[in-house]
Amino acid sequence: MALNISYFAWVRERMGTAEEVVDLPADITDLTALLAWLAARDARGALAFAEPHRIRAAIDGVMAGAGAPLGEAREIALFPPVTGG
Amino acid sequence: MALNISYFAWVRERMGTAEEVVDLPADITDLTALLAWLAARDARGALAFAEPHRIRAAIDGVMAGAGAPLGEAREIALFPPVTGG
Amino acid sequence: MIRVAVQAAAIDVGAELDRHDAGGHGASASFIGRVRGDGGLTELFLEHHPVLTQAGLRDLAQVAAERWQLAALTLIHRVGAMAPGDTIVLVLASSPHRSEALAACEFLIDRLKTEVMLWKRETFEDGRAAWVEARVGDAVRAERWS
Amino acid sequence: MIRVAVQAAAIDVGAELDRHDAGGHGASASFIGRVRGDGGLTELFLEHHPVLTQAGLRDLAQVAAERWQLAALTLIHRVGAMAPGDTIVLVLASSPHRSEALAACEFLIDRLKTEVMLWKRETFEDGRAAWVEARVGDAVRAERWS
Repeated sequence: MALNISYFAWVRERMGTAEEVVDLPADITDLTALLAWLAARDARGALAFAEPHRIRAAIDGVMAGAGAPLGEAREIALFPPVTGG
Repeated sequence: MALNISYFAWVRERMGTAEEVVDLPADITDLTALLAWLAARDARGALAFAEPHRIRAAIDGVMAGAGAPLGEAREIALFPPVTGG
Repeated sequence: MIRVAVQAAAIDVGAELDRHDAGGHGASASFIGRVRGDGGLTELFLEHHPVLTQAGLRDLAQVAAERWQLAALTLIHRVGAMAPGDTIVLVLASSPHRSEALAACEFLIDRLKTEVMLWKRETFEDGRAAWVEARVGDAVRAERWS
Repeated sequence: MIRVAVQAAAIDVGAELDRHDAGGHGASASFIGRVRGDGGLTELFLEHHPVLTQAGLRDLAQVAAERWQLAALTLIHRVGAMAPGDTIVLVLASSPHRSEALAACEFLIDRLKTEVMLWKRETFEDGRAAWVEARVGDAVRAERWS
């Protein structure tokens, strides 16, 4: 499954890119699995996703919890807790 | 005792003046007695001070309660509850 | 830096903001109260005491400055005759911390209503004029801070 | 009348105030947040999401407009690189009633901290740069409203 992933703040810096299109294995069906897959993929992923509890996500523009299913998602944003205001 | 009295808002309007100097009888020694004396003095005073619980006062620039002694007061301000802001 | 004023002239919010902000502060909270034209109101007249009104504002400002960590505080009250839309009161409170600025601003506007020597008279388009009665709700809001 | 913006350009508080006030409202509460130069900070960089940041601000504004009686609401957030003293966020809330304007303003600034997709990176005069960590206190303040 082709999926657009965008990264923000220190997740973006550690991944060395703001976005990419990944071809996701069929057995990666929820956010937890996605983060583990990215962490195992390469050194950058290992650095960015070593602590998955520090990662927040939006699936197709909607905030999603850790175990959220990816379903037919087209775009996923991964980022640290927000610090605006 | 010569005393400066100033009036504000509807108390001023009913008294027909913003301030006056009164020569106070010796037995008028507190605010309650002063309001009663003003109410008994003439028709304007009767109108302004018919409901003494609606009157607030400052003695020499300091807010004073209903039974406050006049003491050596030089200036008394009489007015309705404030409605600023 | 505390600035307090009681004035018959229109309140220039932009100029006051510039003056207040000259130092640059982390957080600024403000409150602007304007004359409302409800019920056909054509004029709001605000009576004040030549000495005690200013003293009351200054006392309030001091209380706020002791209670919260404020970098700057501006408290301007207009008096005399005003039309609907005119700014009647301006509160600006600045602090390194937003919660301090917000709390001080709210405190000041609540207390202004019940503690400063000011009296409102409303005139309506049918010619009716009446002094505004003190509201119980204002006293209750002001009490929250004690 | 709700106005929401996410912009890299400097926030012109005076112009926003004029625009917001065009109708004239009983009470206006505002909050201005500025970049603080604490600890030798030289630059604050604010990262945003090209779509979701604006959507988050708009959602917040809608929640406030449903919860309080507001005549006008302005919510402007700056993004990108800023220097100490720069205005980073502006909230303006107007209502016929002061308590509604004040509460909406405070609600918005509290929620902005925890709900809108924005990330701060601080750079200091010694060259150190770090992403700001989310603060528990902000989450607690934001929770007060739920």
